Amino acid sequence: MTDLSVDIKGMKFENPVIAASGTFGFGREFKDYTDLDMIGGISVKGLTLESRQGNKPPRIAETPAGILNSVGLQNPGVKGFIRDEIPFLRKHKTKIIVNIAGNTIEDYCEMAEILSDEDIDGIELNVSCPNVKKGCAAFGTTSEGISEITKKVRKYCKKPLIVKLTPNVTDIKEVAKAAEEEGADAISLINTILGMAIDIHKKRPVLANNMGGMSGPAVKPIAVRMVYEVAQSVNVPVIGMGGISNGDDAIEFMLAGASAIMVGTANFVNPAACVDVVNGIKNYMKIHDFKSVYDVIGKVKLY
Amino acid sequence: MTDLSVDIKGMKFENPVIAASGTFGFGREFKDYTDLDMIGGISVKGLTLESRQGNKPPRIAETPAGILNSVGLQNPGVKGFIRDEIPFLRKHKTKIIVNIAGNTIEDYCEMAEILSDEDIDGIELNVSCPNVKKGCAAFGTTSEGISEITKKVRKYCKKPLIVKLTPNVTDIKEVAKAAEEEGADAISLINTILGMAIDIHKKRPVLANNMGGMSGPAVKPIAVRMVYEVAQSVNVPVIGMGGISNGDDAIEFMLAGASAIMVGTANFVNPAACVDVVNGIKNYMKIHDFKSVYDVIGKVKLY
Amino acid sequence: MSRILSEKVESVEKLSRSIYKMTINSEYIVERAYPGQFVNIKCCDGINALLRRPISICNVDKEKKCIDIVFQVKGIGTEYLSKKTLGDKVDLIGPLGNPFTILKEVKNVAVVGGGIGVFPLLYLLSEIKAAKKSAFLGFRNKDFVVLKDEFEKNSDKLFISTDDGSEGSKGLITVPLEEQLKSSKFDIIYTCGPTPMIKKVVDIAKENEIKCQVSLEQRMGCGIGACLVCACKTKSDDGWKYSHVCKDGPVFWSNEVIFDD
Amino acid sequence: MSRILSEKVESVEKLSRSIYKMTINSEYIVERAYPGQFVNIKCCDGINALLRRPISICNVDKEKKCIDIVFQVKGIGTEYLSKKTLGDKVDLIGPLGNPFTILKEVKNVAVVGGGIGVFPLLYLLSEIKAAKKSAFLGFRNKDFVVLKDEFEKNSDKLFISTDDGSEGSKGLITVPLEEQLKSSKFDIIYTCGPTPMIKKVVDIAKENEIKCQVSLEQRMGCGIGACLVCACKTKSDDGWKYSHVCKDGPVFWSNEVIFDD
Ligand SMILES: Cc1cc2nc3c(=O)[nH]c(=O)nc-3n(C[C@H](O)[C@H](O)[C@H](O)COP(=O)(O)OP(=O)(O)OC[C@H]3O[C@@H](n4cnc5c(N)ncnc54)[C@H](O)[C@@H]3O)c2cc1C
Ligand SMILES: Cc1cc2nc3c(=O)[nH]c(=O)nc-3n(C[C@H](O)[C@H](O)[C@H](O)COP(=O)(O)OP(=O)(O)OC[C@H]3O[C@@H](n4cnc5c(N)ncnc54)[C@H](O)[C@@H]3O)c2cc1C
Ligand SMILES: Cc1cc2nc3c(=O)[nH]c(=O)nc-3n(C[C@H](O)[C@H](O)[C@H](O)COP(=O)(O)O)c2cc1C
Ligand SMILES: Cc1cc2nc3c(=O)[nH]c(=O)nc-3n(C[C@H](O)[C@H](O)[C@H](O)COP(=O)(O)O)c2cc1C
Ligand code: FES
Ligand code: FES
Repeated sequence: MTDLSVDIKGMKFENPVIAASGTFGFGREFKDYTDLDMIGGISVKGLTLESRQGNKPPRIAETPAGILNSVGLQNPGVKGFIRDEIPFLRKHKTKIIVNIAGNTIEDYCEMAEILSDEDIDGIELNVSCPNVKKGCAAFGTTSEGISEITKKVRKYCKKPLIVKLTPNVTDIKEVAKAAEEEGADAISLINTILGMAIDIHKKRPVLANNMGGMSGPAVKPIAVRMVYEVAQSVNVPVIGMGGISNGDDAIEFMLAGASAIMVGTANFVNPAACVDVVNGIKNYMKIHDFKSVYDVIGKVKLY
Repeated sequence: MTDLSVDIKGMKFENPVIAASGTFGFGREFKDYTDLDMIGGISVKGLTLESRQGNKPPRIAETPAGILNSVGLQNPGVKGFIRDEIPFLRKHKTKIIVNIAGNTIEDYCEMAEILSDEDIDGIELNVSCPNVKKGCAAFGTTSEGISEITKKVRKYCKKPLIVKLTPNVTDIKEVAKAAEEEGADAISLINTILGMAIDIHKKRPVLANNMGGMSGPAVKPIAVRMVYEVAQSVNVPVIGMGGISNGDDAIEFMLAGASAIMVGTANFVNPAACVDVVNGIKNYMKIHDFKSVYDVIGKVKLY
Repeated sequence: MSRILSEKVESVEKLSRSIYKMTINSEYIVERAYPGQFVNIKCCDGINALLRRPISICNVDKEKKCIDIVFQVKGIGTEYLSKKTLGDKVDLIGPLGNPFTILKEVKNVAVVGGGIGVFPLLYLLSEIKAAKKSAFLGFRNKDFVVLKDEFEKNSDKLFISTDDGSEGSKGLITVPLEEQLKSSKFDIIYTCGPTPMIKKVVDIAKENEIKCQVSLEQRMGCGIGACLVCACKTKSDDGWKYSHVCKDGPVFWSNEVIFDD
Repeated sequence: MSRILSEKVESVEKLSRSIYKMTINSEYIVERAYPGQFVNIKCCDGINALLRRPISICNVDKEKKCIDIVFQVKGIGTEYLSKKTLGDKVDLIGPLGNPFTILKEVKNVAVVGGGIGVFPLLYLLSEIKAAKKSAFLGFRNKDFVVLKDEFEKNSDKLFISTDDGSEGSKGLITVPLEEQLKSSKFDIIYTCGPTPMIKKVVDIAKENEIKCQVSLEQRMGCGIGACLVCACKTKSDDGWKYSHVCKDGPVFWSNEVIFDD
């Protein structure tokens, strides 16, 4: 029997596959295409204290093996989420991770406090969204920023706290260490990489927001490198993502040191991607006769 | 008549297409596949003071829409280059840009001094190679590092001086401004992005060097964004690169603010890529009835 | 249970220089489709043309269990799609989105389409049985006029215009629409095409107090309401909000939409 | 002048579960090829399988102006290649690299191949006219044994081994080689295949004072000597240097190569 379960600071995932925030809605959009009970966890669309409409369209551009998005955190607000989405999600075996973003540190603290009383499994701090003008990404690009926000939110957060890092930094290791020191229970990475696409005939950016966050297969080597670097630098579990489309991709991240992985953009191409990744991992483990995912996590041997 | 010529601090390129360092050897490897006279310039394989053997193989991994390389600056040394390669290159109309890298700032200065007396057109400072242990990339990741090296090399360099930036930084604008302030005649970017690929069956990195530099179509949106940011921040000409495979890609960089562009990885897939890019640019200019490349450079209109 | 379909291509026909009709065998879609809905197609395997492309359902053959899609080659995705041939499989999901509302009580119906926006209107016309149907179709020029026979068969009156007058009347398709409105009355107008045309049609409908449904386009990620990229402005209690073309649309009542983005 | 070729596929034949033979019409290559050279193929258009794949020339038909390549499906590139059919075009460059040296004066020649390394040896054998030829071919198992008839036709003695003994002798192919060396003498050995096999053959050749050429493999970028990724260690005046498989090889004299990387 292959055991895919993984424990991340008390969050007991049946398997290490989590749908990435912003790419899986609140789960219900995918229920006709895949079995939500078979997905380890779902990180819901990034929430803010009040509901938000997000940025002007177009909000997506296709790039070689990737996409740029500039949704800008359109969401129903934390209270709308609690009212309308938790009941549906809770009917499934999947773990609920709530991704939150704010304009100010106080926003984050308030959301963490509110959500700590709800029936959810973990909170993911999005300090790395490149698509909103104020706050968010600004916190994520310096160790000081990360330290401050993690420290303050930690006080209000009674759930496992995941800090999600932006790749748009010179040294991801420093930022990860800062989060760990101030009490993060886990580190997730990477969020999107800031990018731009230009419509050469209109001579204007493709996105109405001019720039957007890049994700998809194209970013995978950068993400694997950063996951490896972070896993080498911190002791808390790492949740890896960036371009995972199948089981082999997931294994690559796990070998690099990820205890769990998230599947994002791939859900758009293949709405059954998460479960396909679960099966792919299972398959790899069978071929190599690994009994537990811990036989894979961090097991890459460098030259 | 469409005029493709572009002047970068006295370097008069017949067209804005330059072969990127490390991807075009010393030109001669491509002479059977394409017309070297039709390429605006060639930035030769990165040179060091003494010849180098580079890193262990495998030195390349294919990734989604990109590659990782870890050549590690295998090269015949600056003197070998002067003796064996300049005579061949000079027979062609293309401009010669000499890409140099060193372990110490003194290395760079010495090379710049030696090359200033040679029949070449410009010097490109590679302060951003991710594949060598000592020096190089270390200079490129901080404004202070860039300031110091640019300032010192400037004293010895009598040729137009291009400083080539690494994308592995939080704020590319700051680094670019530092180079400009200390006398760079032009800024080129981006060099490769640090990445990693793992062979999941061997449980080892694909590259013997463990990590490598990512290039190719995958990086294009990141490169376009950075070129735009830098072009907005400095007054010296910007030379853009990262994933350019055809004329449309080149135009995207030029609209973003690049006065010239470099073609790298695409040369491996299509050894006639540089000339194809020249023709693609020409074609675009005809369709839009632009007379000069200056009708394109920096002409993106943001929302 | 999977709704990710792998269906057989029955034929691919080149209708004009850049427009293709593809017939796809899909019992699943045939049994569920309504006019105005679309499918989301993976045009090439692997990472080439990574995202699915949304294409409207243009016709449904219930007997042969086939749907037709008609598309214009614009970029890499549609280019790949045009190269499929008989026997190839296409990976698609659908039918997606909200269909047109076919009202039972109406007597006179107009459809107004521009460019690639005409295709979903053919399926709509074929499903409207009880009313008198007028079709107004605008194209860039003669080369882009396709499916004329089918539109003739499925409408009582057909008006065609081209920008350059190379076929039908010259100029905007809203000209013959306004012309007709002088003598006839429509109970409802359905429209799909370029935004300027849609805006004009909506204005005309409003002036003439005619019900109107519009089918909108927006760049999409998922096609199923999850990624929120396909935003379009619609009215809400507190002024406006961003609805989503793939899930709340592509068909909206014209008075729901705000056209100022 | 372009040497980037777009050539017609004449046939694709499945030789075993994972091995395919493709015949490509290419006057250009036929006129220039020598045994041991390879072509560098773009297996899929666009960004899928971005880099070209190096594949050895396995046979040349001068009359039909065709070359054969034989390849095993390993990953995405060879997978795409295997799906090409008659009439498709393949985008390739070549012939590339340094060929085997065919010595005029020799009487007894041995080729030793393992796995996909056997394919270039077939072309080599077919070009050696004057000498007596022994072929030693090692495979994983029965399923991987291909082109046996052709090798039989082009050699005087054929030895086959498989890891599991499911065809020919069981074990390493160097065992029958050493066996033969007890009774016969070879003037030159050509070898291509997995590195451990090559090393062993080189050792045997050295012990027996036989000239030996090896054909090496390495991951490639450009295939034409520009990117310097395909490094392999060779002897030099100051000890060693990195030569490049695509340009200085793939064929080297065994005493040039250092096998310690
Ligand atoms: C609901 C809906 C129904 C449609 N029905 C049809 C139809 O029946 N026939 C038809 O020819 N076209 C239709 N389109 C437009 C069609 O989706 C685009 O022409 C197509 O996606 C272009 O893809 P490409 O790869 O050829 O172009 P590229 O420019 O290479 O595409 C790049 C990206 O932009 C997106 N994109 C580009 N143009 C559009 C567009 N106009 N609308 C939405 N996304 C776009 C693509 O989906 C892709 O993600 C429809 C669009 C929508 C939203
Ligand atoms: C000079 C030379 C001649 C060759 N001749 C043959 C032949 O005649 N028949 C045959 O079946 N194979 C041959 N090979 C090996 C063949 O190139 C690889 O099997 C093939 O590139 C695998 O590509 P893929 O996309 O299927 O695998 P993937 O693993 O998806 O390839 C990923 C990347 O790694 C490279 N790569 C993977 N394996 C190898 C390898 N063994 N050698 C070099 N690069 C590799 C690929 O080219 C690609 O860039 C030869 C290799 C070389 C260097
Ligand atoms: C359309 C879209 C919306 C996203 N929204 C969020 C978000 O709200 N919060 C967040 O932390 N990350 C968000 N992300 C980032 C993803 O969760 C993930 O970090 C990133 O896409 C990389 O993974 P991938 O390559 O698998 O997509 C979003 C990504 C996309 C594509
Ligand atoms: C194999 C290889 C070798 C390279 N060597 C050098 C080098 O010696 N000096 C340098 O400045 N850049 C080097 N580069 C970086 C390229 O010049 C270029 O900055 C990068 O590849 C991005 O462009 P591309 O996506 O078009 O390849 C190298 C790139 C590759 C792929
Ligand atoms: S395309 Fe994803 S919500 Fe509409
Ligand atoms: S593959 Fe580029 S030098 Fe050999």
